[in-house]
Amino acid sequence: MENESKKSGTPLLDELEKGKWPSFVREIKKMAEKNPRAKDLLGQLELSYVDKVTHWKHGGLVGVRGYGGGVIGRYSDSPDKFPNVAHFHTMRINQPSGWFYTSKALREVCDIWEQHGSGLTNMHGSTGDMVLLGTSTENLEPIFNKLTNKGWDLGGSGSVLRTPSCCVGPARCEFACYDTLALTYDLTQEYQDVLHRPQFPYKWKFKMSGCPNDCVASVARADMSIIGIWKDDIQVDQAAVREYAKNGVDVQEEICDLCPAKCMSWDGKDLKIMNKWCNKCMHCINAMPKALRPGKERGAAILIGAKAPILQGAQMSSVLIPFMKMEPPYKELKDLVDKIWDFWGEYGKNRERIGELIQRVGMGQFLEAIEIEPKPQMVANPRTNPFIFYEEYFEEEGEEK
Amino acid sequence: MENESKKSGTPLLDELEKGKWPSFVREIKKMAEKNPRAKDLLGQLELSYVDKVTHWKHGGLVGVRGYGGGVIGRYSDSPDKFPNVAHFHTMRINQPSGWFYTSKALREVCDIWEQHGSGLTNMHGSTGDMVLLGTSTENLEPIFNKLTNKGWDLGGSGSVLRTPSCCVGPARCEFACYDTLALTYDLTQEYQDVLHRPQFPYKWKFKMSGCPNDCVASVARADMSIIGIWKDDIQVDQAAVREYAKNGVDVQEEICDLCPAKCMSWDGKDLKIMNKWCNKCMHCINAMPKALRPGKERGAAILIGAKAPILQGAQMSSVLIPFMKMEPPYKELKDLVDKIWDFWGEYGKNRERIGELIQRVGMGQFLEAIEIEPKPQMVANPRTNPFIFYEEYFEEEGEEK
Amino acid sequence: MESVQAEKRKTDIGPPKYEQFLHPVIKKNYGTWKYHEIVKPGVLVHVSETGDKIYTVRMGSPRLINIDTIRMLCDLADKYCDGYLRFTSRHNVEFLLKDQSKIDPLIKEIEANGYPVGGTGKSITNIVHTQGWVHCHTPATDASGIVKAVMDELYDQFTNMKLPAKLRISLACCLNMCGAVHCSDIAILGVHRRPPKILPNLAKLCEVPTTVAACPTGAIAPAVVDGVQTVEVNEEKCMFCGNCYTMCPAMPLANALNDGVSIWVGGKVSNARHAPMFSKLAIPYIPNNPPRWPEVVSAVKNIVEVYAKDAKKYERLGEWIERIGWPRFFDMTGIEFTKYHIDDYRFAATTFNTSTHFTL
Amino acid sequence: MESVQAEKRKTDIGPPKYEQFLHPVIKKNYGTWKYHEIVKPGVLVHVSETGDKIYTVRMGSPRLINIDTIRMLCDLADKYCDGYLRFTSRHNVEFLLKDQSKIDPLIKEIEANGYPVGGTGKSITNIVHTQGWVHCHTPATDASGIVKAVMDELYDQFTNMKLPAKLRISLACCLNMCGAVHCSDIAILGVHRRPPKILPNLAKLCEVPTTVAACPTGAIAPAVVDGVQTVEVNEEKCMFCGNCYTMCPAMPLANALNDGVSIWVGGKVSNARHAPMFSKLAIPYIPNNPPRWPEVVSAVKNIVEVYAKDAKKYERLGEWIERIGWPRFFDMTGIEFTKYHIDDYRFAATTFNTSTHFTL
Ligand code: SRM
Ligand code: SRM
Ligand code: SRM
Ligand code: SRM
Ligand code: SF4
Ligand code: SF4
Ligand code: SF4
Ligand code: SF4
Ligand code: SF4
Ligand code: SF4
Ligand code: SF4
Ligand code: SF4
Repeated sequence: MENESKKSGTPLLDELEKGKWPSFVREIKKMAEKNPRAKDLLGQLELSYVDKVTHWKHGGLVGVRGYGGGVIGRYSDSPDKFPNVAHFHTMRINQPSGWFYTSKALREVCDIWEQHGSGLTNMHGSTGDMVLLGTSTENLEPIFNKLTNKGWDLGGSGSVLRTPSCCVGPARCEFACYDTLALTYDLTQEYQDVLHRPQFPYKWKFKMSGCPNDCVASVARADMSIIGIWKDDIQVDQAAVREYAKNGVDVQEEICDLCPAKCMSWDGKDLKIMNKWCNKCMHCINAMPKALRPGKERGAAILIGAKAPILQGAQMSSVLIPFMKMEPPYKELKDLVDKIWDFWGEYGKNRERIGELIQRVGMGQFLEAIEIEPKPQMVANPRTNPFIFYEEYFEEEGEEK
Repeated sequence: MENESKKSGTPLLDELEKGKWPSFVREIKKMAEKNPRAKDLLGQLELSYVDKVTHWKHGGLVGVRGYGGGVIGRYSDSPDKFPNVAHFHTMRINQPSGWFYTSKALREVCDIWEQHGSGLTNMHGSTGDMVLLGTSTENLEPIFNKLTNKGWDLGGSGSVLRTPSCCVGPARCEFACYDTLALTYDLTQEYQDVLHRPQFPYKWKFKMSGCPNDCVASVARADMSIIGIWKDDIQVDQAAVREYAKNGVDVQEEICDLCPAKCMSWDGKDLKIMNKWCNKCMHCINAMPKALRPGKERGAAILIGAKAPILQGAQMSSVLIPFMKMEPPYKELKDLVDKIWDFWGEYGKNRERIGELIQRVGMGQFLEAIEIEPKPQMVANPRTNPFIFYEEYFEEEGEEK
Repeated sequence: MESVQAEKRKTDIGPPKYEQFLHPVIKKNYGTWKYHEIVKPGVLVHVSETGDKIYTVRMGSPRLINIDTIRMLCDLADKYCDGYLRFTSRHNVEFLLKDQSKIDPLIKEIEANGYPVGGTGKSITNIVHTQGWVHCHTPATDASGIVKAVMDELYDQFTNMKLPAKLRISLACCLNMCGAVHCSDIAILGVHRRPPKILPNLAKLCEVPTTVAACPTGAIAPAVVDGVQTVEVNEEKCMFCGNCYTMCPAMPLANALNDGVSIWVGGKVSNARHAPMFSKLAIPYIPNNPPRWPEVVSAVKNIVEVYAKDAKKYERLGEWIERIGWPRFFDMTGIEFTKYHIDDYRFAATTFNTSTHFTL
Repeated sequence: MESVQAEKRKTDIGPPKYEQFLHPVIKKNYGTWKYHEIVKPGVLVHVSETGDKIYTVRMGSPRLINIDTIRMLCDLADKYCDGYLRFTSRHNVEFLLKDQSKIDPLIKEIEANGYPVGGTGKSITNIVHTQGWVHCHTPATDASGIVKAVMDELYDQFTNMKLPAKLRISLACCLNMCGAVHCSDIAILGVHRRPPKILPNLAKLCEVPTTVAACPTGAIAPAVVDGVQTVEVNEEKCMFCGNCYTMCPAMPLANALNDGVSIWVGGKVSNARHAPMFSKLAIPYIPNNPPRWPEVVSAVKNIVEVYAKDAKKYERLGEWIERIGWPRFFDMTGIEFTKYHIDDYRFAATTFNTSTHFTL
């Protein structure tokens, strides 16, 4: 059987070794030289390239003991041809905040994966996990035990809290308005139980970005997007602005004219900002990081409800809390999260994301249920249709109803 | 019975005789001095002001022989108190294009209405008709006969073509890109049958504006909005621009900066327009009518589907034909209208406006049915969701299905 | 008898052809107008390629006018305009003069009769409105009464041109929105706030299935009460649109205590600068307070004043709000933002703020 | 036995705390960074209030990497970075150096190993993508293969910074959109185009009611065929979303002849200048043509080139299109506009052009 894939060769995939961009085929091939799972993956993938369809069968529930997530079960539809990928389950390993590693820690993971898996990984999955790509059922438990002994744990899959992730934040970015790494770590620890054991109607994703540049694309991909912002005035170093101008930045055209709030003016000497109009887009700060910085009163905006298109069309998160201080122990945030999860748990249908539930019951109802005041920051514009579910009314005296 | 309303007085309505704006109460009161219908209307209206509800009963089908529209039946819910408005039907008289009149023609209508009705009118209804406000059933036929003898006809009501209307256009406006009055007259005459006899799923409104200023609000109120535009370059008289500048117009700030296409520049001498980017918003022309004029190659954009909010929320019309020459005998336009009406007649549900039908079946399907090419001008943006009803596909050879 | 009558009876003749109603100067210069100027509030001059000029004097009208008033207009037209006049798409009257010297005497006579001249340029022109208690069966408020009260207050905005841009107010007395208020700078909209009553004789007056189908939210279900066919309304699902009453007279919504008015802002129709926009909810509910609806009047006035003070030249109300943002609109006007402002109908998701673009 | 194991077995420990993985310079200057500069493509310097500096060298990665490659990265980290490294949110590798002089040697070694340095500033960085035929059960196309072919072609855009602004490409291999491509400058999305097949053993594998309920368009109905419980699909109503297959393995959609790729443009995530935007349909369908999908590659390249030539500085692809308008986008790229481009889903009406703002 092993011969099967050896004989076949991979003429189509070989084409993808050409070209300058590093080749995933080469990555698999190199592993295939010593790892039979990688070899059969290569063979099956070549077959997909010939047939133009996947050769993985539908799903399959597997996992480690006591956990309901973290492993994606996967079975080949051609186990006869490719016995070493008959099972080929993925393990999602919860990455450290900000994807920071030491070589030592990474090597430990590699060693475990060399012994028990395909030797192939995704660094990282698009949720943020370190993805160990392909092993068989009986290896799951040993891998898990070895990983936990080195300090690693599984990430999420299924109807759980998915592995939270964050931008590099204060670790290496001057724009961070709160500590994204600390918050991510804190929430991940706090909610270990719901991360590992399905207790939700569907998946829930947290993503933390330190500023409105949103370098983890939280607004597009997280049920709750926590995006750093500031409240007070942008900090301006006028001398540094002039320096940029001297070095060729056309402050009027490249900065003022592109400000979406049109709240800046430049007289060739001073850059004036009408901060009460600024809508925190970051553009001016991005363009002149030496001269401008976010204000000093910092925190985060909390947006809710992003998800992929199935079933209602994709959604971005929308503003729920325009500004919240973001400091340990994050009590205000956690109270909010708990309230939302309670509501979701009670009213959410099976496989209904929070963003869909909010649409179904109405944002107004949702806010009332979680006891949040409606604010104009929540909307791009107030409603245009007159179909208002008025709840207050005057009682008619002595009128029969 | 007549005494009833006389005695009661109208203390509430009297309050609306105060103030500087001309008073509709005074209009009714003056008529009430000699017209018993007007008198009882006043009485019943006062009662509504006391009770804070209408005192008109629900609907009622009345009309003139052979017509299915043009009269709105109306009955008092308190005929005992107000016998002269027991019936109080409205007649909609099709106004002339652009609401132009001679005193002679108006007086003839007044005389007929004095004899047979309340003596009260709306000049005009919000669809555009001359509205004769209130008469009884037995007067309908005599009024109709007298009006037609003077050259007038009824307008629309119910599931018919509603009375088309248009802006003042070339009669008194330099911006008109086609002859709105002529087209309105032509379509009204062409479609007399469907205007008077319900043959549609619901109402259909045409409104013609001579340019994108849209002075009949067609984009908000017409199932088909015909809005004049031009194709070539805006005509510029540079000397006249300079004249405006000299007289205090800040051409940069008030014109160039407000151009939504940002396609204008002003060097203090010449106003340059990158016409290929101009999106025909009219702003620059509006602001400096002595200096700028629409181009010479003129016609109209045809937009479709506006309506009031019941049931799906209000809609504005959207682009169907970005540019069509608009010249008698308007064959291209009429062919289009006929095709759309055929489609609507076949697929429209009862009380479904064309805009709702298009949403239900999809714009793409609709275009295909009426044989119109899709154009990017039709959309604010292409779809964002991936739920595409692909119709073309490759046949599988020898595969059973 | 039928055939005799049929001979005499004219049908389907359509309206009189407009050409016969055009002032000779207009007829001559039809389609050749070159430019216009606003001579002063309410007075326009249009100049033709031929050099000819036509002057227009615009008179404010309550729209509901009697035949004697029309005859008065005719007298003025005869005296000053060779017998020609027109009405506008917002129900004002326009007198067309070839002779400039007649403008002021005409205005004097119009004003003496109690009517204003204005509505041109950067002003508030006539309020497009509907029937209300004067003639309709479904209103949640009166139309003409509110219009009169509001225009009394905004009178000066009609007769001068001191606003940043045109400001168009419309009123509709129920959600059918005959005034097409959905694209107005300021819209006044009558609203019901209680579900329909169900009259005992329903099944006699209405088809039950049609009535059930009429409800956009599926709030109506067939029912049998005391052995009689009828319907029942799930009050939780009702948003008071009134479509059931339109279809079935046995389901009236009018409710003296709870009907009232909502205020909407920021719509526009023209393509000038910004594409057309829908009006958006500003104030969900103000009780009916006839005869002069003082709360409605002051709400409208407040919005106009805040706008007039803060907007830039040419900026329509909606353009102004777009620039300053909704948080500041609510802030500056002092209007309360409530959960009713947040859309929960079909397109709700498209109105949420999916950015950090806001002011605090 | 159970209890013995339970003692040894650790659970719910969560990930290692990030602090232990931070380079000492980063740890010391955590939260005190003052500004950054892009030294050259792929190289950043961040300067702290303390005066300390940390250099970053960003290396392009195919994301699917083997453990030997990871060990190679570790070796480089040991040699140049005191053993510290990180990955980015777009799956690139970042080496963190305190010593400026080590930058060039590091880059040399990275490149010698066959990996590029770049992806910073106004460039095209790594393509976020998904599993495709490598590991998933529902793909309509492969992921890594297309990414490789496209990045080969756009390689120079990764290694230099000559675009008007950042340009982010993403790929997802089915409508589940794990790559969250819906807000990308350019998105490549695998699409099915034939309704699901119904395998004979359906009722054994799936609950019929759940399967029926899974379809967003109501295309699935319960059925009995040859006396056996199953479902049937109304092909007219199917838009190939694949949700039925997610719920029921007996309804596969994969179809070698008809699966393929669609291209979407103009999305963005950041709030810089313009609020976040969804990507919009540019090309409805390109057949799967492995191993190198040349039609997809040239379609993407064409869009990038037209954009690069015409957009202004700082203008993201979507901002550029918003300025020039969709008619000119289709014109300039030569892409055909079809009825598929016109939305016909839930919010369709909100995407129609309700103005005369367009170019001809
Ligand atoms: C591995 C990964 C793609 C990758 O190559 O990076 C992935 C892979 C799968 N996703 Fe995903 N998703 C992955 C990130 C995402 C993201 C992006 C994100 O999290 O930032 C999204 C879009 C955001 C969102 O959550 O909406 C995403 C939206 C989906 C959906 C649609 C969910 C929805 O509500 O619409 C499904 C379908 C489902 O849940 O049934 C799905 C389902 C799947 C399944 C489990 C297939 C299925 O139908 O059950 C895929 C397993 C593939 C495999 O065999 O390994 N995946 N999935 C990503 C997780 C790696 C990690 O843990 O780091
Ligand atoms: C008289 C007038 C209001 C006015 O005071 O000016 C009017 C009055 C009525 N309209 Fe209207 N509509 C009038 C212009 C409009 C407009 C504006 C327009 O045509 O430009 C609209 C919004 C545009 C549109 O068509 O969508 C309008 C949208 C409606 C609707 C909602 C239709 C829809 O599709 O949503 C209804 C309800 C219906 O048709 O059942 C309606 C129904 C009615 C009825 C017939 C009441 C009913 O439920 O049957 C009203 C009769 C009042 C009465 O007793 O006289 N009226 N109606 C207007 C016609 C006068 C004329 O012929 O010139
Ligand atoms: C007479 C009338 C047309 C008719 O056939 O009756 C008319 C006549 C003119 N309009 Fe209008 N418009 C008339 C209703 C409208 C409407 C419809 C409406 O309000 O329901 C609109 C759309 C309003 C909206 O956007 O909501 C309208 C939007 C304009 C605009 C665009 C203004 C803007 O900045 O948005 C202009 C351009 C301008 O004024 O500079 C314009 C310009 C003009 C000009 C200057 C055109 C010309 O060159 O003659 C006319 C004199 C305007 C003035 O009053 O200052 N007209 N105009 C209507 C007068 C209504 C009234 O009694 O007050
Ligand atoms: C390393 C990384 C964060 C991380 O935790 O991994 C990161 C790091 C930085 N980002 Fe980012 N961004 C990173 C992903 C993103 C993403 C997410 C994505 O693409 O999926 C976005 C949103 C993209 C979008 O809008 O679609 C993003 C939008 C920005 C922007 C806004 C650019 C714009 O004009 O729209 C800036 C500001 C700028 O570059 O001027 C920014 C600025 C920066 C700065 C300059 C912040 C700083 O002061 O250190 C960092 C270097 C940027 C550079 O590469 O030139 N970063 N940045 C991510 C690198 C990804 C990569 O490997 O290429
Ligand atoms: S989101 Fe802001 S704080 Fe975080 S890495 Fe990007 S620019 Fe820095
Ligand atoms: S952050 Fe954006 S909105 Fe605020 S001043 Fe700078 S450019 Fe303007
Ligand atoms: S729509 Fe245009 S052509 Fe018609 S009256 Fe208004 S400005 Fe003139
Ligand atoms: S008509 Fe409007 S878009 Fe065109 S040049 Fe003038 S201001 Fe610009
Ligand atoms: S808006 Fe409603 S109440 Fe007013 S006239 Fe129209 S249908 Fe009647
Ligand atoms: S008022 Fe509207 S929502 Fe309420 S029951 Fe009637 S039709 Fe339904
Ligand atoms: S996008 Fe679809 S096919 Fe690709 S990994 Fe995600 S679920 Fe699988
Ligand atoms: S692919 Fe989607 S639309 Fe088609 S039957 Fe399945 S669930 Fe329904």
